[in-house]
Amino acid sequence: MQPFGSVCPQHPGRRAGGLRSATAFVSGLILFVCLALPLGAQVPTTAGSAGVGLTPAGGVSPVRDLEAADTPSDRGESATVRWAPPREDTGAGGAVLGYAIQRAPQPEGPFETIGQASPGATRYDDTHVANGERYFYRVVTLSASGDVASPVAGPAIARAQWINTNQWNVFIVLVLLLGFNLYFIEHIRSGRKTFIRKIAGLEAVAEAVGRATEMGRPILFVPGIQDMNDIQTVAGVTILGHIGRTVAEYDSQLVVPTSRALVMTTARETVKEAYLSAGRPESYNEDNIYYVTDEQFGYVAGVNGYMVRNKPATCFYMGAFFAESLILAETGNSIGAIQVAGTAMPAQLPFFVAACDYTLIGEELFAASAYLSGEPKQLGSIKGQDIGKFVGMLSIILGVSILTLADLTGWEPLTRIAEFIQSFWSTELA
Amino acid sequence: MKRTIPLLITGIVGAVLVIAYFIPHPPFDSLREDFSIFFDIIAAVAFILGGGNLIKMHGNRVSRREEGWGYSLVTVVGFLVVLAIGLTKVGNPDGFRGSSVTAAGSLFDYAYQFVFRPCAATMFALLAFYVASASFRAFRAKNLEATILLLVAFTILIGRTFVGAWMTSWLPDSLHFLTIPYLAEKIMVVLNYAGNRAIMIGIALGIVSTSLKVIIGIDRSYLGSD
Amino acid sequence: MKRILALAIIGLILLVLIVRVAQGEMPNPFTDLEGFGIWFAALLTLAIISFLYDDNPVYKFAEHLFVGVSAAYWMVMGFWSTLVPNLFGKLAPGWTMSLFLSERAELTRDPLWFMYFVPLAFGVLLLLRLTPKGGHLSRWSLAFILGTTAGLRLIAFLTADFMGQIRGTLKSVSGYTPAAIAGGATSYSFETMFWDLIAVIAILAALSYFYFSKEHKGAFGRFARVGIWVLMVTFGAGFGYTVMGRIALLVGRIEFLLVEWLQVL
Amino acid sequence: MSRFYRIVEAINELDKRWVFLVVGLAVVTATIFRLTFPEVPTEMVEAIYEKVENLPAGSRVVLPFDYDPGSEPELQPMADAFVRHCAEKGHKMYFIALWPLGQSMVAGVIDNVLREEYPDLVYGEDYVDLGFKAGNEGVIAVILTDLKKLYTTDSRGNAIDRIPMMQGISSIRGFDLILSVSAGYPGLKEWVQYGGTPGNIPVAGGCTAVQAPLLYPYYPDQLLGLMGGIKAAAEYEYLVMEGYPKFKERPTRYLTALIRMGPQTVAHLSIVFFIVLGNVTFQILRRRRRRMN
Repeated sequence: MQPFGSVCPQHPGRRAGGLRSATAFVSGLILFVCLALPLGAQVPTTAGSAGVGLTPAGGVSPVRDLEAADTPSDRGESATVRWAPPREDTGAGGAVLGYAIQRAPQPEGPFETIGQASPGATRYDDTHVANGERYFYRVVTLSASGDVASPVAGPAIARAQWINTNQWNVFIVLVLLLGFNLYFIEHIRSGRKTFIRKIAGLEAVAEAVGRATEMGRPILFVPGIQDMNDIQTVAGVTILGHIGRTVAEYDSQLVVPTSRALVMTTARETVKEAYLSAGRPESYNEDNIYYVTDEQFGYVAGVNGYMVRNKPATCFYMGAFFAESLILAETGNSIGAIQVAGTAMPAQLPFFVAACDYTLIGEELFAASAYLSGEPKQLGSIKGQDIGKFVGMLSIILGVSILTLADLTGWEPLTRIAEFIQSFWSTELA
Repeated sequence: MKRTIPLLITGIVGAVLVIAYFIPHPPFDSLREDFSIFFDIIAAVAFILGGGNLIKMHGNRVSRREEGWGYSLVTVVGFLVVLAIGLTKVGNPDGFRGSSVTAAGSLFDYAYQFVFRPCAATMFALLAFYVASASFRAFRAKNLEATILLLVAFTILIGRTFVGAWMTSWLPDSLHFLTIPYLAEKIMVVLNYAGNRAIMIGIALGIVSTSLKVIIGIDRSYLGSD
Repeated sequence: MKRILALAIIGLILLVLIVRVAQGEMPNPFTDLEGFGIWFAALLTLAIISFLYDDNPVYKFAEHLFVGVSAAYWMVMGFWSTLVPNLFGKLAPGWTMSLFLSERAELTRDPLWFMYFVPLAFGVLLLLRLTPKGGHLSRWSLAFILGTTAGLRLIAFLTADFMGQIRGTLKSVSGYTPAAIAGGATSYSFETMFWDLIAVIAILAALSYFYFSKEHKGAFGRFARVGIWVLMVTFGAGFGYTVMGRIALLVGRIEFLLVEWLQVL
Repeated sequence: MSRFYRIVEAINELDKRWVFLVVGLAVVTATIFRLTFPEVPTEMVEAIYEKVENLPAGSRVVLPFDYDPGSEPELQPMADAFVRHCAEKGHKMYFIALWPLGQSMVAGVIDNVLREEYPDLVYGEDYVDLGFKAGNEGVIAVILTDLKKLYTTDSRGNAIDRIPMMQGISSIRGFDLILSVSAGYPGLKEWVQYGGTPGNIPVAGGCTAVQAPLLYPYYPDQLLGLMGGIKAAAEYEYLVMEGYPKFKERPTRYLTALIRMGPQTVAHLSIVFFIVLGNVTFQILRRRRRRMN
């Protein structure tokens, strides 16, 4: 490990091509979306003014401004019907009982009912249409005193789109975050210094490994109980690599029971590489990284058994944990081991905090691999995360202030800005 | 060469799955789901590695008569028996091609009901004891942070019983905000929720960075040596 | 002396159990499979609980049996619920149906069925580890898996946790609650305003604790310290709230022993 | 050192096993004597009860059972109460599982509650078990758009097209309620994120006490009600008992959660006792140490 105040010596001779191409890739993406945006839109066809069945019956009116068009930003096979509800629609329990959505291949009919919407609804997605076919729609307002149909709208022709324009905000946030990361990775690689604060749990790693060596006892590493499709496991295994290197240098014994076969395989590759780069490939023993069982509690039973019988001096728990967190940590405590935990499972953090000596909380788990590696390009990503947090905090401060002001003053433009900010951060499909 | 191809695979697969999120057109619309299924398939194939390792490890202990080899024999026999009755669906009411492998009446279900289930549930139940011992040991007012942890845990614990309501019921209505049920609710709904939100935002940023590092190949210790 | 006492107590318990079984008040482990199963499950339950005292041969037996049985259980489940329907069923529906599934399953060929050669290929590459020379090819599978994980999680957490949580925080802290029905009166409450404001400050403080690239000193340091307190409240609350669920699990086991096995309740 | 301090020291460093023994004895005693305490339903629980109660008979309810034997004791009473309430109201129940073992949980409820207590209800007409599919939240996203893509058969191998209550259903869009019982990932949170919110279907449900705080943020906008752990289940049972007095008759069958709250309370109090004890001894010893320095 390297000290952190002075982290950033340039690594000469490393290729910068990967990063450049990544930056190029992101900017290409933006361009692609900007160019393709106008192509995605299809003008909705509004209902003609000369409709059928416009007569109000028994007090309810037909819906207004009926539009039928292809559902935008989807995989096709869906058409969207939108309307403005008549004034009699006062929500559930009012005069309007609901709406029946009717469809026909020609504007003249024959119409058949394909779905219903509840009072207050303004939209219906017909997901039983074929791409390229023409469909005409009308909406019947249902009431106790009789039903009344709207004019016909259409044709709607369903097709699949190439760009999901509903997700433009996600795209912007994605590009921003990736941009921050890539920028700082590049920035720090080029030799600029950055400050990274101490993380107590990581400072303790070398000490904990040293202690085990002195006592002549093994070091236990638990990479969580999830498979490699959980990014926490990926982070855990990466940390294992760094710890493995320290262990190899101290020449102590590292034991890694895993709950998944793929984690076992990946951990073996990682630790083997760590021993190799520490110059001690001969000390690497594949059998110390072994599969127990996929079953959460079977795994815990096995690891607990290992702990009380072999009394490891140091236990690391890095990855995704569920209820077993406290069972492991209490057993570890009872054998007097130094325990360092790290997880991004918010529900398990309280137990690790209570029962372990050090705990990496949430984001610290992901920062750990960069921190332990001491590589400049990895540290850049920590800085990138910080800028992401800064943007998030700024958005919260600005957003909450504007929303509050809009609420207090009731000033229309401010309310609109407030609504825009809310919709910008909202990821629900439109 | 040995490292370039894996790096390319990771980069391409990762980037395509990120971009696929923005493409509703088939086949990209279901690509993210398809790849989740692909992962499950590879993980299922990997069971062969895991199971093989289990048999090898415990089998070696048995054949070398290492200390505790009898227990290893239990593992090997349990594993092989359940594997056999599960793959062949012995005792399944509708036969081999019939209903699901967990159908009631099959030997596999019997092993689940009377071995797997009691063991899993009891292991889980041990937590009741560990929660108590951890509370006793860790919740001590050693410093400010520990005192906050202790007081909050105490309030919530007692607020989960009728005693919480009863202890502060004598307070007048104007001091309602000091009653334990009120405090417990506000701690859970306001502060706990705020803390978890902050943790989740941080985690999301960490995951974005970690994923990016994996995709562009900065983080690659798993690839082993050349 | 202690030993004799312990043996005497165990003997007495056994005697009571035998009498109860003989009188038909408890399931009989020797007459039917169900009775044997309940006895076996009860003994496994006690064996695992005995770990609380210390490691012992009975726990070791239960542990090793559980590991073997559960590993096989998940392997079998992986075969029947993933490999059969999602791999064999996609690549060769007819063959899969005639071999593994009943006629009622009615598998049809997916238009993109050939995509499933991808996981098959990577699965096979993974297994090449078992051969002496194919080790490095298995890294291709790991690379595929890591790429999939990164690509899926990046977007999922960005939308659900980063954007979703920020969106959830964006609320007015004016203390006014909008009218429940159109045209109704808005209501104001100081209490609502107070707690809403506390929530926003708490989130900001906790977020600043996670700031890595700025020294926690001065005003920022004090704010980050408040963040630590918020996290401590979060953890204390999480811990206290969880106890209930854990006790419930223990009660479940005790009820199994008392009701299904001993049949005393 | 005086005798007093020696005792205090011993208590301060008390062996865990004494703690285990006290908690164990407290729970066993309370279980045997079936201690119960009165429950007051909270708003979040009442909202779910009202929703199920006010849906018209024959409404379509998705019941995802995403838990396994590990959390069965905590979640089963809740699941049973949901199913009983839906059956009483005549709702159509669609069981589904995202956890491999969830399927066994569904089978258990069908055998123990529906077949035994409601023999008139017909499989395939009043309730259907769609079974387990791997893919976590991906499954939810898929069945929201095209159910048959994943579910060609139910859990028993019947073709979906031949099940009466699946006629004309191509996705869960338009269903009246998602009533989930979940013990973690994937679970209630995923049903909100990938099912209820995008599909505009009301979501409610129960989870373990651990998960509940993480789900509070979704209430009341995206979750119409939330039940955390056995306490909430007891409150729900209390409401069902008030609405349908026949359930009072066999408390050991119908009111399992209320009965289970007894040991909970006793165990909580014993843990509270240990926390107080630990802090008292800790402060006494700390004072002494300060004095001696």
